[in-house]
Amino acid sequence: MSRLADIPVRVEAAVPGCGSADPGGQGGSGGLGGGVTAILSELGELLTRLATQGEPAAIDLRSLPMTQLERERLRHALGDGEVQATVTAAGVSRINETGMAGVWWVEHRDAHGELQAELLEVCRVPEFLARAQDEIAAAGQALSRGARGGS
Amino acid sequence: MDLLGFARGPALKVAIAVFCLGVVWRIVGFALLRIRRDLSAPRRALLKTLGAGAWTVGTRSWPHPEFIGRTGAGEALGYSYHLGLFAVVLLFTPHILFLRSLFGVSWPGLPSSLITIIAVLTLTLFLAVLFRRITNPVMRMLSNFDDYFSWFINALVLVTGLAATAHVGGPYERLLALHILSVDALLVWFPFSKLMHAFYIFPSRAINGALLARRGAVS
Amino acid sequence: MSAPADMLSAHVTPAQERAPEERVAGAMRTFVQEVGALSAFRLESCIHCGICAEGCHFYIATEDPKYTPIWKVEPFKQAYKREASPFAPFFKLFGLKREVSAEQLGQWQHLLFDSCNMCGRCSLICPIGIDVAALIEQARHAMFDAGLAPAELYQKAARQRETGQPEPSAEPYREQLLAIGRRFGVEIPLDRAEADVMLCVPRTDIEQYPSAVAALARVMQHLEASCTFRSDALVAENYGYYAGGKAWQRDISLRLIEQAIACGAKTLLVPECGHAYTALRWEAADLYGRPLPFQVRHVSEFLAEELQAGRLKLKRADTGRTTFHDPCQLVRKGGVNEAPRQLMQALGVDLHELKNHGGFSFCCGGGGGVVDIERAAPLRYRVMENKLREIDDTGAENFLTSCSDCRHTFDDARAHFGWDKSPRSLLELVADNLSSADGRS
Amino acid sequence: MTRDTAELVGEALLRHGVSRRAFIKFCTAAASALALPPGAGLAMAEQLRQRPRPSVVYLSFQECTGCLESLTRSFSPSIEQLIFDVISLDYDDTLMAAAGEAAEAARTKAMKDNFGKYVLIVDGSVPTGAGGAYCTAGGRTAVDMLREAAQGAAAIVCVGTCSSFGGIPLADPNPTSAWPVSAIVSDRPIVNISGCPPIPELITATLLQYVSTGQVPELDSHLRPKVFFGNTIHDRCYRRPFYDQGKFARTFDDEGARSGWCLYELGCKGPTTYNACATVKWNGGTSFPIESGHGCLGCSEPGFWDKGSFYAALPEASWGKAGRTAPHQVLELGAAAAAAGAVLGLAAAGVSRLHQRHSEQSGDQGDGPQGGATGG
Repeated sequence: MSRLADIPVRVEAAVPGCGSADPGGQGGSGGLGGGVTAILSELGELLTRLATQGEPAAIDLRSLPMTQLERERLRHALGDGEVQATVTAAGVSRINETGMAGVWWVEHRDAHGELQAELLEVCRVPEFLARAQDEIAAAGQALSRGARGGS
Repeated sequence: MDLLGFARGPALKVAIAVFCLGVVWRIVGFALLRIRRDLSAPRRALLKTLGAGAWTVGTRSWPHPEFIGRTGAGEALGYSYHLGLFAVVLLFTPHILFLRSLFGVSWPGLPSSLITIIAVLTLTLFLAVLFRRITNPVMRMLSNFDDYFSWFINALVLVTGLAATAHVGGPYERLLALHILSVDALLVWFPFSKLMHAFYIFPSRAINGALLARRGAVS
Repeated sequence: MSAPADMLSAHVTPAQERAPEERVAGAMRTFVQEVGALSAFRLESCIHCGICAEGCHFYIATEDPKYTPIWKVEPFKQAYKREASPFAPFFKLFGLKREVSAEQLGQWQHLLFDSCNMCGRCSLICPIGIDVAALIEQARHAMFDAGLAPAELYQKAARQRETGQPEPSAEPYREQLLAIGRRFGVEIPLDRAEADVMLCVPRTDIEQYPSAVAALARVMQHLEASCTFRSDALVAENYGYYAGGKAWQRDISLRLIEQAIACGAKTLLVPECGHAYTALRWEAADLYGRPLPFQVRHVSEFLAEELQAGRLKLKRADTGRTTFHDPCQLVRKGGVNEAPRQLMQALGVDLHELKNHGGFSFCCGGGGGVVDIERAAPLRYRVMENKLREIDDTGAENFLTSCSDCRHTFDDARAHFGWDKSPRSLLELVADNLSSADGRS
Repeated sequence: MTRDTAELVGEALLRHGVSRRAFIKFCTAAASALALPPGAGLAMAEQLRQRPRPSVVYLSFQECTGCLESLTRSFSPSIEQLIFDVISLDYDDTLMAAAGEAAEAARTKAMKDNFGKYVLIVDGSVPTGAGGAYCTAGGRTAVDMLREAAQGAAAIVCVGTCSSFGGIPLADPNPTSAWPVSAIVSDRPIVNISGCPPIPELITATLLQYVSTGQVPELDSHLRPKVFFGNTIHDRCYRRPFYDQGKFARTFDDEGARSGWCLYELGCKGPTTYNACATVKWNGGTSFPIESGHGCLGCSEPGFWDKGSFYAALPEASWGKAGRTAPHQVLELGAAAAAAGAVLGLAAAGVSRLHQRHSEQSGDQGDGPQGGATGG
């Protein structure tokens, strides 16, 4: 066995809707795959709560192992929204609004481009985009110092 | 050593030793009592007699048509939980691995989920059997500690086994340890109890069948 | 030939003369003494499933759990576990099995004698294959040695052992037998020095069914068989067997054995009496201590053999729709199943079998000496109802049997219930229908 | 730095130019690894920024440095961020630049300055044999150093199976009389992050959570954070459905193995092993042993070296010493017991027969032949 690729490993789908054996992803409910349908219905509930009580929430996608196919189904179901933000802070983060108002697809990567966290945030605007009080204060002081120095 | 190690190590050894010792002790202890030669002239030749004895081992497994109406249901209940037990004990993969490690032989098993269903059914039958023993006046009168304790210890093995498979009631290794400990207890209890009928039933039928056949009577 | 007479006498005293502890000790000693590997195996194997109850007509009729066959030996199971089982030291040391009490044994007298016909049906239903009836027989031995055999059986056995007659009679049986011959015009072969076949009769026949005695003589005459009765051993029954007195049973059997040997018989012919067959055919050799030097045949077997050999020729008998009661000791416990049916076929009997027939037949209710125990009568009648119903259900006008104890029991029931049927003896039917092609009869 | 002037995490972050967003991201990743509710990352970030940076002392005893290797390979949060921003790693003889007396001095100073406040991380088991001589540093034994360091520690985090449960050094015959930390220190909160090595994310996430809340997480009976050690590998294994269907690989290269079937029969210890391998996985969530075709060894469990072969299926009887196969031993044991049983049985039957003969001779039952056709 000279190369890794020569090892004939095949993974058989044991769970319905999890793996290539179920290309349509019809059986998306139940099993380790989490299930797109379940995520969508949970999002629906969270949006209702946000609309009525103003309470933000999030779903951690890393805790719900999904196949590539399921991920695509989910993305397709949510669609694209108006905002696509890219934040560069200790690596790149992408905050994309989805077609469902109030649902944000948030992806954090580290400096090496490795995915660190992936969430579906349910909020008006992701808190992540806002700046901290002390940072703003520090910036204010810096500007003031600059203005004084410039005059 | 943890509980699991104890259960399947020293405790298992002791249990197997007690089991072998007790079973042989008990069988030798009564089989070597005197046997008088039957001096009456037999009606059937020896070979026919022995053949009829062997035949009775099978035929006595089910009541004669004359008796079915009164005993068929009870016997069916009895046999069905025995079959369930055998299926669970002999066809569950972890059990096969356990037996393989002890005896070096193995055979294919059934899907674990199917075994779980059988085990639950068997447990239900166990409860039915206990209910019957308590409510049937004849059985209640005949029953002694042996009957109830043998039931209990078998049920315990079933319940701990199910709990271990379902991971209910504690960490798996503790449940597994309890399961194996209950089996150890069963092995120790076995030779001193009615469970010995596992060894007795076939020879007993054969002897009865042969003695009746010797006289030319139906068995 | 046999053990000396003084060694044969068992010093059994009646119940009332013995202290309770002595009684228990005697019973347990006898039972434990007698337990060999086979009985031990039977006692070891029981799983308390209670199925034997469903085979016993005492339980079926009353639904009273105490009539469960294996329960009838419970004190002895207890004694075995304590005294002779492989783990006896444990049982004793930890007091796991209590000692049997005199009171307990007293209660068990009813179970072992009044409510057991020793019919052996339980031994056929047991899924483990335990011969429960064999255990009950051993338990009866123990009860006898405890002085707990029912008085009727005990007294009859004692008298039979002493005098050869279970009960006194106005005239000795020998005279009665000869009188029957005169009455029915048939020669009674008696006390011939040499004979191929030795005959005996049920005392029930002498007293109640003399026609059966005559029938036996007539059939033997027809067959031109070399045969004889012996004055010293006329009675076929063995009350020692019923009462559980093993030594007495042996003494009583020995009378017949000695006489059969004395006349050089090749065959000891057991008349229509079920338990006599068990006692002589299956148990006598063991009590005698060696194989018997002659064969033992029930009269129906003997006649069936003669029929096969072409020596017995029969006319067709018109008995109408007929059924047959299989005596337990002959059929279930003795294997004499085919012979009576061969005879009935030769007689052209229109046989309609009972629902439970052959090896599965219910006992008439009188077996095991029960018919002789007066206080057992109410229970016996209760139990018999099922049997009578089975006979009625065949729609038969007539029914036959080949045991005079059964016959007596049925006739007793006829009187009690005002039943419309009376059993006929198969032997008598044969005797009445001997083919006269050769000019005889 | 002293207690009074301890720098806040937020200040340190600003000083190093780590923005709030970067820190939220870091905490979100940690919360995700800890399986905390999704909103907890943000809350943790805000809390942490207001807390002083804790001093951390890292002691290594009988160990192989595998645990530290594992820790430095933590992907999220990474060790660099952790060391510089959240904690103040004041002593680690492997990582620190200082050596010799300077290093020991740094330790003493950190322990003195932060007495009662620092976090003590221990890696490796503690030998007690030969007066502790099997493991010394700067002339002091491991037991000594541990006892001293434990006195001022707010909490002790045991990294790896050796410090948690004794690990390899404690395995039979345990020549150095090695013990886990919990056997030596009992008056300080202890958190065990077991594993050989432990999953790096578990170490960093546990530290982060401790720092942000000041409280040890909820622990199981082996003092491991329940959030990571609450389930068995088997519970969360993607091959579990094959177990339920009864589809098992029987060798490492049979059709079952190629098809990715359950490795139970090949000795996988997943059902008795509590760890997060099946969910957090290794190398930044790339894979874990079962995923690459090998059964779980059970490395995060106490005594795992002494639990028989890695390749013996779980329910197999454990019959100790190698060299004699179990069937052979069963045969021997069974035969010996059966022989003893036969002797006892013989004796029992003999006694019963003697008893019977005796009572026959003395009893009132007539002598001579006994036992009817149905008797005996």
